[in-house]
Amino acid sequence: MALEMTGEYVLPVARQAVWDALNDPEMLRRCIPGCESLEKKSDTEFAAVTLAKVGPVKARFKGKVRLEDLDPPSSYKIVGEGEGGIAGFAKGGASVTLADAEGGTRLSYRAEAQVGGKLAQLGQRLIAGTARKMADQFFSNFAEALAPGSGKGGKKKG
Amino acid sequence: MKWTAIDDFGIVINPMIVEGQVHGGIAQGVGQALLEGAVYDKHGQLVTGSYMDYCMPRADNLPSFNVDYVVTKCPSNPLGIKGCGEAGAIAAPVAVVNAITNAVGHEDVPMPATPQAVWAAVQKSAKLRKAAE
Amino acid sequence: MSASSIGAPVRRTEDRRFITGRGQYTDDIRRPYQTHAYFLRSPHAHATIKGVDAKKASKMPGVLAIYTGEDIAKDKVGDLICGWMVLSKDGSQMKAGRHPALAQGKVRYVGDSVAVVIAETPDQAKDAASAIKVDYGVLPAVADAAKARDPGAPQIHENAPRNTIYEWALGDAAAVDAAFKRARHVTKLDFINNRLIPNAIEPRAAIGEYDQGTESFTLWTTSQNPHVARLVMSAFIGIAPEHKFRVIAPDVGGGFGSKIFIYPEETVCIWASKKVGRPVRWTAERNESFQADAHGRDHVTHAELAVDERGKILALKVKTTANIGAYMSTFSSAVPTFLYAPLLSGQYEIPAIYCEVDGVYTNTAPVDAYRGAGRPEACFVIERVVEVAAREIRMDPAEFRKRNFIKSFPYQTPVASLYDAGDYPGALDKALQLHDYRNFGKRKAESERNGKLRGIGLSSYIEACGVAPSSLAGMLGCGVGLWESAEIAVTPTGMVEVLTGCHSHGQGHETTFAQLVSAKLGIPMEHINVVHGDTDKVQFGMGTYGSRSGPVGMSAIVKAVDKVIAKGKKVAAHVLEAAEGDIEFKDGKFQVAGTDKSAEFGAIALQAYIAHKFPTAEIEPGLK
Amino acid sequence: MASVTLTVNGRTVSADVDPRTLLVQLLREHLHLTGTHVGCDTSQCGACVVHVNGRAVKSCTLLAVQADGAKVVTIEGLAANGKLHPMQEAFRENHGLQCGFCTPGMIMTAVELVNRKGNNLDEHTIREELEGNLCRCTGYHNIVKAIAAGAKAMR
Amino acid sequence: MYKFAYHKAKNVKDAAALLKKAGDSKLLAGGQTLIPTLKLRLAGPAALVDIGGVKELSGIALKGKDLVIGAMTRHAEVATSKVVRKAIPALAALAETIGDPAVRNQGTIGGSIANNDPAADYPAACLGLGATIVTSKRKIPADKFFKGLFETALGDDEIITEVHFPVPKSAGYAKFPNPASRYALVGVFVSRNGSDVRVAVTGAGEGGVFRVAEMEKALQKDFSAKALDGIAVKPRGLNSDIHASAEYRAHLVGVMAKRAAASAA
Repeated sequence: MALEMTGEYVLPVARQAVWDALNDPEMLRRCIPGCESLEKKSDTEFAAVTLAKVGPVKARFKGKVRLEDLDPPSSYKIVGEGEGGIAGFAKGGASVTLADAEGGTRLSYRAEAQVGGKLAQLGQRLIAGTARKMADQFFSNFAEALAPGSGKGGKKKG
Repeated sequence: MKWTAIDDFGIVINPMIVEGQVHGGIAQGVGQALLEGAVYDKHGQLVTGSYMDYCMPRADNLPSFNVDYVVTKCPSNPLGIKGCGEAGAIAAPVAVVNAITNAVGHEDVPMPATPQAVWAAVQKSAKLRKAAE
Repeated sequence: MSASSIGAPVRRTEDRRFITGRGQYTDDIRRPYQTHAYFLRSPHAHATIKGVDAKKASKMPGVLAIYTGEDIAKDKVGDLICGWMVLSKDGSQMKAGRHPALAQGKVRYVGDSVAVVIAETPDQAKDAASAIKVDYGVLPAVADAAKARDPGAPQIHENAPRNTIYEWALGDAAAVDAAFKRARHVTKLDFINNRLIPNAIEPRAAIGEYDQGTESFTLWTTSQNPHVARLVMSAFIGIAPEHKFRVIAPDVGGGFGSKIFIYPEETVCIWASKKVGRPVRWTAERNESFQADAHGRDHVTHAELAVDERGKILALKVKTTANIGAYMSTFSSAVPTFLYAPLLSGQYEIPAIYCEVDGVYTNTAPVDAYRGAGRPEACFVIERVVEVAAREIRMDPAEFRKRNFIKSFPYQTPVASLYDAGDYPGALDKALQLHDYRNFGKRKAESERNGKLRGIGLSSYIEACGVAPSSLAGMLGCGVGLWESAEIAVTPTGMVEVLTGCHSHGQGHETTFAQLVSAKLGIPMEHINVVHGDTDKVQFGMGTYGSRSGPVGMSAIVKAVDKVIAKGKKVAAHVLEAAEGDIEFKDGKFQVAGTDKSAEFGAIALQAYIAHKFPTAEIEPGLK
Repeated sequence: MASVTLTVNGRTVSADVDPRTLLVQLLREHLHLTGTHVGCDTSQCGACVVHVNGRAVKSCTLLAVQADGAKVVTIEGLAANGKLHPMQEAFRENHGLQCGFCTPGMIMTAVELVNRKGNNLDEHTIREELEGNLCRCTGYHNIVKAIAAGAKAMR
Repeated sequence: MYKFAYHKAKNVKDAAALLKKAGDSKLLAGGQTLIPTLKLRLAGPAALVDIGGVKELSGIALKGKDLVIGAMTRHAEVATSKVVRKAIPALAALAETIGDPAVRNQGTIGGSIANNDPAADYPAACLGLGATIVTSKRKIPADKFFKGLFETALGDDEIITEVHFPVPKSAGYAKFPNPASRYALVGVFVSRNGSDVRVAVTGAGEGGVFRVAEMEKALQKDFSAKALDGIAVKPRGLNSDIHASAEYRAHLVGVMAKRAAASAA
């Protein structure tokens, strides 16, 4: 199952500050939905454990989060992948772009997610919604943490 | 749905059993035409890994079938019989697709012709009709 | 009790055990000290295996052993094979990649087995499997047959460049081209024959058992052809010597082709039973069936039909790409070639046909025979293109078919098949009449008044069923015999055992075969027992698939019955003190022609065993 | 371990089971009643249907401990005193089975259907009520006939 | 299944206490969704608390203007109950379309609502009738109960005890089932209770069940299928999967809404 999602937020914060937050491990840990631990391995690589809960399904994913294609303070790609044991695996990535906007910064993202193994075979009707929800959650958590109140104003597209 | 099948199995030993074979084959053929399809995504993940997504024909998907025979003896075996196990599954899918394309008035209908596929085909017929007017 | 007759709707004798829950399917069998296998399957469609860490798993409760592809290789277990060689247009052999029972170095589809855990209970095996860590190097994958040969597509097997197994063709390309030039009308169509999963309601299962005392193996398995399974596993995979290897296919809950093949799981069960020294059993969960049973169909096809000004078909041209999956399953090469192209003439006189088929690897489950196997795909091609052609030239599709039907037999098609008999217009007319085809227009109009669309579709089919041994089959690369065996063993009390190499998994052979023997021998069906599915009981056989049990299996039975009658006549001649030539067999009695001297079938059977009344130098005792 | 006591086909049985044991596993593995089959893992195929306190349920989607104290009837318990149940007879008479694997679940579903909806069942009702039972062999044609006949015979 | 501890609750209080004590635990009602999930090892709670034996949670009764259904009431009981059939026939009809007969014999209304599957039927009825979900702790209006995909307002040790459905003047439900799973590809529940007109859609929305204001407005003026002519929901925000695109679902919402209204009117 492979899916693509896009969205954008306008944050009343300067571009550099948004960029710094995007690179802050503690910030990432707080924003990644279900993230139980995020351990820094290098400036751009982290070991992560996340607990994914979708209705009756509950699976713990152990894996990595990587930051790629860094172009400060304009864009990067955040990529995560994890193995969920018998449940299968999940991968997700989002290309994040920052641009100056009136009164702050426009954050736009293009995210994609892919699941494999049992989750893909059995969770067909749950995956699209879940992936979208996770992407939304990450960015709205991020916006909310950076500027309370701005997390609800995001625009999401398919 | 009205279904008629005429088969030539040569000499039939037990018609009850042979008709049962035909029924089962037709059901699998209708399944292929309307319901069943294994789907892999672009990464090679099977996304139809259970009966939640792979649609098996159920009793309420199917009609009863009219089954009858013509008989020509098979000259190449001592009993004059022909095989019957796969018959229903062979002729059925294409009969269904021919019927749907006949109904919608154009040939662009994929298998399986799921509700969504038929809906799309009906939309297309409407467009074609409009263009023709 | 009286004899049954051919053509009677006799109720099934096997039903009693099924309707009372007394069937014996593979998973119903329990063996002393049995263990349970669970297969750890790849969640990736294409990946290298960089390492398998089973240390933690192997110490978990109940775990007896964990094996990987390395262990299979170490024990020199042979690869699974494809039993039908297909040659490409250029004469080169098909490019079959290796197919080990447990993946070695690389996984090629989601569901490819990486390791097997053998434990005391199924739950323990599964618990341990979830603790095995596999380090995968994920590779790009291709699932779509139409894209498998793209320049950028990942290479799945090293020895099959561009994922191409073969580029095969049948027919006369030049004749077809010439005919298309003469055509008044050409119909062109593109379509996909969708991929199906057979889904017998009984999942596949196997129990392997090794007897250390006799150094012999027994495999209970959900097979449509136990003898072929034994042959392939001993001759090619090399797990057990054929004469010390018993394969039993007990009650089998549907097959539809998917249980013909020799799969990795039963191979591993029988191999591992010797290694752990205890019976090893495995039953698929439905989710595993979806992943790892051989799938069916999956063709991408372009077809063109040339028609002349009188509505006569001139030629057919077909180009198909067939998805073979990640490995070549037992019959996989033959399904989209020999079982497909020779049927493309359908019921029609088509002077020229040319068909090209490319078989390609993809990162999907192996694709093999599923009910019809190639023939539904062929029927789909010809019947779609004929239907559309009729609509395009504005001729009634039934009329168009009739105009092109083959009417005299034997008929040689341009695609190898020779048709021996048929009445195509008769069948179609009967169908049209029963269906009230004439008034379809009225029904359609009425539906339209109700805001609904109504359509009618026809299809006429021809099936090559019961493919039999022939020099053609040999020339075409078939690696197994296609005949069938039957043995009729009469006991001293006149009871009859029918041993057949066919296998019943829902077809009702126990009834039909007994009915046939009853009619031929004039004895009640209750006196007949049909035995199948056990290599220790039946000398040899090819099993049941391809609509073969009737034409091939029952033909063998008839020949065996004739032998019993012939021998019975010899015995009866001595018993009734008449010349052998004067003995007639009728209604279950041996009778001296023109007299009232006769003996019942059972009485002659007894005399055959007592053997006092005839010279044993000339006639062997017993009745077979 | 958890202990369960239930009545199966009129006989009281007790067992100590791991709580994760399904009713169908209790029947098949502990009691060797292998007539109840498992054909899927998502509760759709119906090969495992048995009666629990008179209601048809999927024994692969019920823990054995959930059935503690219940009256369970399986396909093996349907025939009384060696005489086939009318629904069993009807399946045989109407060729309502081929490979036989789905048959026990079909029959158990059919018997409960008649208990709920009576002896006169039309084709539409029967087909709708078979939503939870898959058969791959028969195309359902003869199963529907068998159930209609069996329903009448159960009167 | 992974190993778990099993607890049988005696009553609601006991169940809540067990849930709290067990930590990583799950409430087991009918189990028709939970058990397959456990079997496939897509979840592995440390404990299950079985409320199958809690008698006080079962039952159907008319109380004042409300139809009250206990959380452990099976779908089959709702489908066949004379009380339901008289008070809210659309609800009985809806219950009869859930799963299959064997699933209906075991599955419960409370389990279905607590799970809030985006394609389940009951959430449409709750939202479409303006039901109140009563829990071991409080009363929650349906409008505030369903929080998106599989999410509800329920706390960790909070247990649904009853659902109160106001008896409407008329109501209807129409469902287009997913051909494979038979869950709702799209299901629409409409009701009219005085001036309160509701249209609730299940199966279609990314975030689960939702109401359609525009349709409600049109039906307020004229409670008939015809009133919905020309009203279309937008594909944006609707589910898209191998069975149906968002566009097709949007189309189905219109068709099912009309059918539901026609059956209600």
